Amino acid sequence: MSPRKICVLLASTLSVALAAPAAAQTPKVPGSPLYQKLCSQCHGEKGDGLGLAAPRLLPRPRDFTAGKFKIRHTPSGALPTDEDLEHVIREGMPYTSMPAWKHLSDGQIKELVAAVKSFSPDFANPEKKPKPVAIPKAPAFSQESAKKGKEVYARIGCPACHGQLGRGDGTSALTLKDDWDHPIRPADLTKRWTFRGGPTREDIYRTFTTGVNGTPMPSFAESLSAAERWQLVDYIVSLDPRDEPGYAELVQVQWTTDEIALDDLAKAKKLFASARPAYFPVIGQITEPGRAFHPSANGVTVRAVYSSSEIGFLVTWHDMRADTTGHNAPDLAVPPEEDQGDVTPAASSNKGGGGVFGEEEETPSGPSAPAAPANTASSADNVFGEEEGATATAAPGAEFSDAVAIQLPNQLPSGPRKPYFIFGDAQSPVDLWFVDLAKKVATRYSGAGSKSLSVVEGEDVTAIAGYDNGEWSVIFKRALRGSGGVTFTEGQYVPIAFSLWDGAQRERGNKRGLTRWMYLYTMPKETPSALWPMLRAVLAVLAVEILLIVWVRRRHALKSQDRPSQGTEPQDRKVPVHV
Amino acid sequence: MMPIVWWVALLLLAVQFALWKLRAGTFLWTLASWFSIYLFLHFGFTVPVPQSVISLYLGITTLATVAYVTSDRERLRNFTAPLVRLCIEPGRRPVLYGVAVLLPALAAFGTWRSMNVPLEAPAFGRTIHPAPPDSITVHDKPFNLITLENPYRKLEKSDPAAFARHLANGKRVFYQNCVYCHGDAMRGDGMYAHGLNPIPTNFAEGGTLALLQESFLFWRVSKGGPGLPEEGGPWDTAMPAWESFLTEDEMWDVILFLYDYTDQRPRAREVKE
Amino acid sequence: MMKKGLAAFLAALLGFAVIVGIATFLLRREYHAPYRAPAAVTQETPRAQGIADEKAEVEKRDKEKPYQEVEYRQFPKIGSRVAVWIAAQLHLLFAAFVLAVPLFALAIEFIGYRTKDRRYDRLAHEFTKLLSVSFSLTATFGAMLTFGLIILYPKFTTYLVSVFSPTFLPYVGLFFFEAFFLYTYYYGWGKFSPRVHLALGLGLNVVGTGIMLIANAWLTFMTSPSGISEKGALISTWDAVRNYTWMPINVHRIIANVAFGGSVAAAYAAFKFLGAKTDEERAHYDWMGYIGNFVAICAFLPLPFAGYYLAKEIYAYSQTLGLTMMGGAFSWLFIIQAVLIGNLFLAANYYLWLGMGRISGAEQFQKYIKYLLILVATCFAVWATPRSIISTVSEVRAMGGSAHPALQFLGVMSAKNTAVNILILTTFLSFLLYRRSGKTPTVSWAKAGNRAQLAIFLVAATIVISLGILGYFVEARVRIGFSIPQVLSVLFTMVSVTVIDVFLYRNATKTGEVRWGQIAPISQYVLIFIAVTFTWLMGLMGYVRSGLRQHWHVYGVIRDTSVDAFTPTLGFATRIVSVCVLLFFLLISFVFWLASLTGKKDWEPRPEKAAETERPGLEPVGAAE
Amino acid sequence: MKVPVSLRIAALAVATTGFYTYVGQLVPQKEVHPPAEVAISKDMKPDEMAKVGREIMEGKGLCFTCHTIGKKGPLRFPDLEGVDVRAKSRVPGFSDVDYFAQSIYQPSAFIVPGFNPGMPVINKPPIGLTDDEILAVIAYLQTLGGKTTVTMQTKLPYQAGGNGQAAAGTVAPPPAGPTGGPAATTAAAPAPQNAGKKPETPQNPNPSPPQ
Repeated sequence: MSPRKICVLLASTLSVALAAPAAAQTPKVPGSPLYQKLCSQCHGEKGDGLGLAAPRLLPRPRDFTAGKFKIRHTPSGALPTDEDLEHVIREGMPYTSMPAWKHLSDGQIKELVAAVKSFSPDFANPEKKPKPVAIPKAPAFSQESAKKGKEVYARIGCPACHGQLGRGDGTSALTLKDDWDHPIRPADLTKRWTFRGGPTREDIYRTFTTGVNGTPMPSFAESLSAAERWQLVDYIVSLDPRDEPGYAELVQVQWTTDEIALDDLAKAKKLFASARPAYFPVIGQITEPGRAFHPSANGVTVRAVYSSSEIGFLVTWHDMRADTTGHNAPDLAVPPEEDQGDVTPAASSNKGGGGVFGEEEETPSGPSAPAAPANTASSADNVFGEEEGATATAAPGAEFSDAVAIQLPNQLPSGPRKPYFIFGDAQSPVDLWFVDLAKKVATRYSGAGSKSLSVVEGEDVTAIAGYDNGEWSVIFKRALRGSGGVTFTEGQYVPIAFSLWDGAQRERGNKRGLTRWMYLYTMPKETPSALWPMLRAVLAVLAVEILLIVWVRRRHALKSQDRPSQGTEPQDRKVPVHV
Repeated sequence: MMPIVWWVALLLLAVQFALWKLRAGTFLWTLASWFSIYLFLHFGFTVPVPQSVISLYLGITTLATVAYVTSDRERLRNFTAPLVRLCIEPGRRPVLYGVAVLLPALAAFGTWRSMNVPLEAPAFGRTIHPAPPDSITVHDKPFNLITLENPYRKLEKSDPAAFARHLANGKRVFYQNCVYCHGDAMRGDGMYAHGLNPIPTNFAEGGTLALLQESFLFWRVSKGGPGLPEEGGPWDTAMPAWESFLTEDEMWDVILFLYDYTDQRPRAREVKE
Repeated sequence: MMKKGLAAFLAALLGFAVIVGIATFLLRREYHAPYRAPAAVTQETPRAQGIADEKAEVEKRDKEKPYQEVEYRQFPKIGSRVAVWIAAQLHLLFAAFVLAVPLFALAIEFIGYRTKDRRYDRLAHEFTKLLSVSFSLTATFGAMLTFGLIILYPKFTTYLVSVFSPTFLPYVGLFFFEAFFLYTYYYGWGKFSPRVHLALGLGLNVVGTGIMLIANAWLTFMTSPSGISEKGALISTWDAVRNYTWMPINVHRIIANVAFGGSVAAAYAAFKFLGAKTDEERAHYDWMGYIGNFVAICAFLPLPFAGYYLAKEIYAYSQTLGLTMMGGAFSWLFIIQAVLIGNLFLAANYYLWLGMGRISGAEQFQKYIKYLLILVATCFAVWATPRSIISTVSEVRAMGGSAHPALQFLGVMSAKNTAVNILILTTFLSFLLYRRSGKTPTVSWAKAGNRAQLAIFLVAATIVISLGILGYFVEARVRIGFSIPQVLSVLFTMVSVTVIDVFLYRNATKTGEVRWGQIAPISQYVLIFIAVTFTWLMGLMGYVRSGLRQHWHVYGVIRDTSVDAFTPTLGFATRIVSVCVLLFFLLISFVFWLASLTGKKDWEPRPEKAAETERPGLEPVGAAE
Repeated sequence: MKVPVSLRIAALAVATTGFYTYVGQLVPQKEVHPPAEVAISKDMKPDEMAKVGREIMEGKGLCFTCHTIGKKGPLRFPDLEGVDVRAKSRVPGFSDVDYFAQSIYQPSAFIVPGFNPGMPVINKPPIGLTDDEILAVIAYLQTLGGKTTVTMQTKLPYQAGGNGQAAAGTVAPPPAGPTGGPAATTAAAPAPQNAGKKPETPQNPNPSPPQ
């Protein structure tokens, strides 16, 4: 055990010891000062999930008064154990606004657990005392089991929400609501790192066993045997071996001798098989007006190749539904009221396809007034802001289509200066390759800021796109030297960024998911072999060594011959002093 | 907890002491000193020294070592004696062969490593806290940043109730806007922090807020990433120019809240003589 | 003997071939037509123009070959720039040697004349021996340079001639007198009365300096033209001569020439020492090397200040030019320079320490060497620390910027000035220790004197270091001013300590003797190392002086529109410098060899045996150690 | 196995030069080419002008040898961040365009307080921007803190009215600047910044009449 660990251990035990009496002294009112400081902003001062921030969060913060908790070791519908609550506080819920409170001491977390429990009378009810279910150790993963799991997956109706290939694109995906009538998105089963309860096989098994309270995700403790549940787990694990995202900074553009032809998507995609995929995090555009607090996409995978004359990008991402009606463009205006998450009940909506925060009328106060937190029950269940079913029926006629854009600097930056990451700036514009997936035709925009986008005429960039089971694949192609923009050459770093629009969430214009500036690197056509240089180094060192040893030995031999006859020691030599 | 730097320094001193105690020969001593300097350059700094500078310094060290060893005949003999023995004495053959194999192997490894450097995106430094301009204009109102104070700071003493209202408003502003990047506990770990570079500022550690004046924060909050000077690398920073979302009061309130939540005080203005 | 001569000749030929081979190899690898931006709408780029001109030229020549004024001609294979570069560099190196050696030969002769010590006279003669061949080599390369310029850069040469034609006659006249004085001085050694001979030497120096001043005018005019109208028409030749950088270049060159000449003479002595057959010879050449090196280092110490003067005048002439030099493409050149100068200091100190080996009783000072060395190495490291560090992405990320939080303090002027001053002090201290070896003062105030010296050293070091540290806390304008007290305190230390030392060791008892010749042979290699480094340094600084003009022949007046108008990479420049240096040493060793012939007897047939017996004697004694 | 002295010396010389050459290869290798000419046409829009202006400032104009954008601290030359704001009020009676034009054509006419003179005349060699290029540069400078108002058709008072005699050094400055006419006209000589130091050096064959 390292000294550092010992120190931490000591410190934590000390703080527990010190914190314990402090906790004991706090009056037994619901919550606690620590809860009020750390948690009330989202979960509400009364624990009702209606904190200040709640209207702009998705999924919504938990309402503690209902006693329904997602991640538990107890049967479906039951209360969680203290350990469950502690675990969630400490680890947080990945890819939600619930952070991991790792820096809190054990005592503080215990205090928070007590506070959370104090909001629901159920915890005081001895009849409802949670009885944890045992989660066995996971059996070894096997492909066979995964194959069987696939059958189970189809049989019990998982695809309805999670989609055929588990990408969260089931037919009912967009209509799902939780017990509070808040929209909720089915998990993308190919991205285990986003699982709220954790990415391990035990975690997934636990979710199958206990269900997720308050959501449409049921428990399969009754309907499936333990073996079947493990098969299901294995199937999910087999969908994507990664349990963490492994975000990239750089996409390597692979050299190919083939021609990049875009007549057939499946065929074109094969070209990219050898290219190393780079997975970039996508976040909401929350910097400029038209904010998207919770974009649909949370990641985009990019592969790229270049041939002697062209460069091609394969951009793939998961989308709950292909929205191919309507239109989209990067310069569509987003009304300012959509920026505001604080919503009052909307009277009605005019068009189909409501976004999470879409179409609500703005509070009259605007940005200046301290808007009252949405503390009426009606505001809470109106995040969609329209009558139920609107989203479901909106599918065929959604106003905005899905779209994607690659953003490159207009000129290769010579120093650190890059264009502003949101569509460039006046001094260094960007080159935007945009594809409206309703038309599936690439358009080039020149951007000098999100308010100054203009279409560039010409057909430099071509694209081909397709949607398959929850995944969009778009291939962009351009000549290495285009009529404008960056000229791609071997061994070159170029900043690159991506934007994704989900029409179903009414994303358009600046309301979108985006990446920051990443880099693409055009790999050299050939990687030189290290063998020859290594061999040369070895031979050179060896030669010097041998020469040195031989030299030393010969000198030594000479010396030992000379020694008896003449003194070569310099001290012995008589030298006349020259003055 | 002692930083690694001190451990390294201590270790090197201990080695020197041990060599002195053991009356180590010139060869051993020189070699140990050379490697000590190498280790010190590599590990002796909390922020690692770039390889190019290490090579430069090691080159100078090597030159100096050669000068030291050869500047006296006795010293030179002492230095070379172990090497000569290694080359000559039959008893040391295994060691000699070992060295003879090891050195080319090291050279080959070095060559291989230099040719297999993992690919990295080019990175450029940016100034984290660039100097603010003298004055800015927010919502068409000029502000002199040199003299600017938080207008509500004085309420802390004069009118605690009003101050609390401002704090509450600041809290609302923070949790509706800033929390996505700066995080619930202001540790710079909001739900979108993983997608950003530069990463959002961590206000919870003492190295940021406490070193800044509120006028600096007002500049940063109102003008955001786009308002940074060139050296601050504004092109990557996702910090919005909050003047397009928030009123002046809201910005001051959120600044009050930042200090209050993290239990820090703004840096006092230096009194100019 | 014949055989040996033939072998030496063949070896020289081979050496020449090897260097030409290296040169062509290097140039083939590097030299290429530069990339130019695409042609403009309003105006063609110089390159496009250059290519078009060339093409037109060829076409015309094909047609009828009328006389045509050309702007440029190309030197085959290596290109015009490199051809002129090498010719100019070699010309300058030999000229520097020819100008410098009479300077200190005269001084040494004068010392010999005053002290009546024959040893000095012999030494001065020995130095002069190297002159005559060097002189003709200088003239040869000068002619090559002139023809090169006329043929390769006719338009530019015509312009220079139009400005400087009045200076050519005096130049040629002085050149004639130079030849006159040089040969009478050399051949008249011991034939005239000492006073007449000294007067001849003085004349030689005056004329030589005059030549240099005129030539300097031409080249400084190219960097900082004045005395001309905006369109370049000559207004006043005198103003063109005394342009901004003329005087600083004169000063800088005289000092640098002395340092360079001293180091080459020391290298000659080292060469003779290593080949010496007798102890007397060894003793003599040891001493000669010591004197040559002493001259070199003494001249070297004020050189940085002359450099500051030059840089200041460049800034005064044009800020753009100054910033190009210190900030732009050439900023890294000064890191290379720091490496060279650091090496010079290290080598100079090292030579002094080795020199203690020839003094019995110097052992007491051996223990200080370690600390002196640490000082020198530290200062060297500080000086060579670049301001903007080359680093990879992950290193930048780890540092949180391109500046290292600790090292950034070493990259600035405050640190460098301090390092240089401490370096000079340390070298001086080394010299002082060397001087004291084997002597014990007898004066009554010996202890007090020692303490005073120590105090002066400590005070000076404190001033230098504290001003250096203070420099971080004050404004740039104040900081620049700090270098003056730093330099002054160092100079004061050197003067006052020397004065005290002279009196302190008057009538000192000798506890040990200087045994000339009894120095480790490696020291002689150090002298050669110093000479090579000096030569290389001169080549490098010559490049920056000349390259500073970038794409101008005459800055701001005549644009360089040839294919060579770009500034090559430092790597390329260092390769050319290396080729020049190697060529110079090949030629100078020819000069050394010629000089060694004068002492030899006239050829007469000898029996085989004699040659046999001679061989062991020729084996270098020093090499055995 | 004894190596002759001459060979040893030769080896030492080669090794030493080799070492320095190696050091020379370690530093960043950058070729500096003569500045590229930037295409300029008379019908450029303001934002195009600004873009071209920036390129000129980076390349041919050598502006960033001395000037910076967005740098603080002790500087040799004024920083240009937000310069347009200052340009509007720097010299009474001058618009920002007038001020920029004066700074470029007659840099010594007005020196920003706290700085030393040292800027060369930009429309003369060695930099020698054309009038059109200078317009583009002004267009860019205006974007630093303001909006571009100049067009390619803007006539600056310093331009030599299209007769190609701009280099004569006798251009008329606009209504008297703060330092007056004479100071401004001496600025047209080759080494203007030192006009006072070596008065006889920069000979102006055609001294302009004081305004």
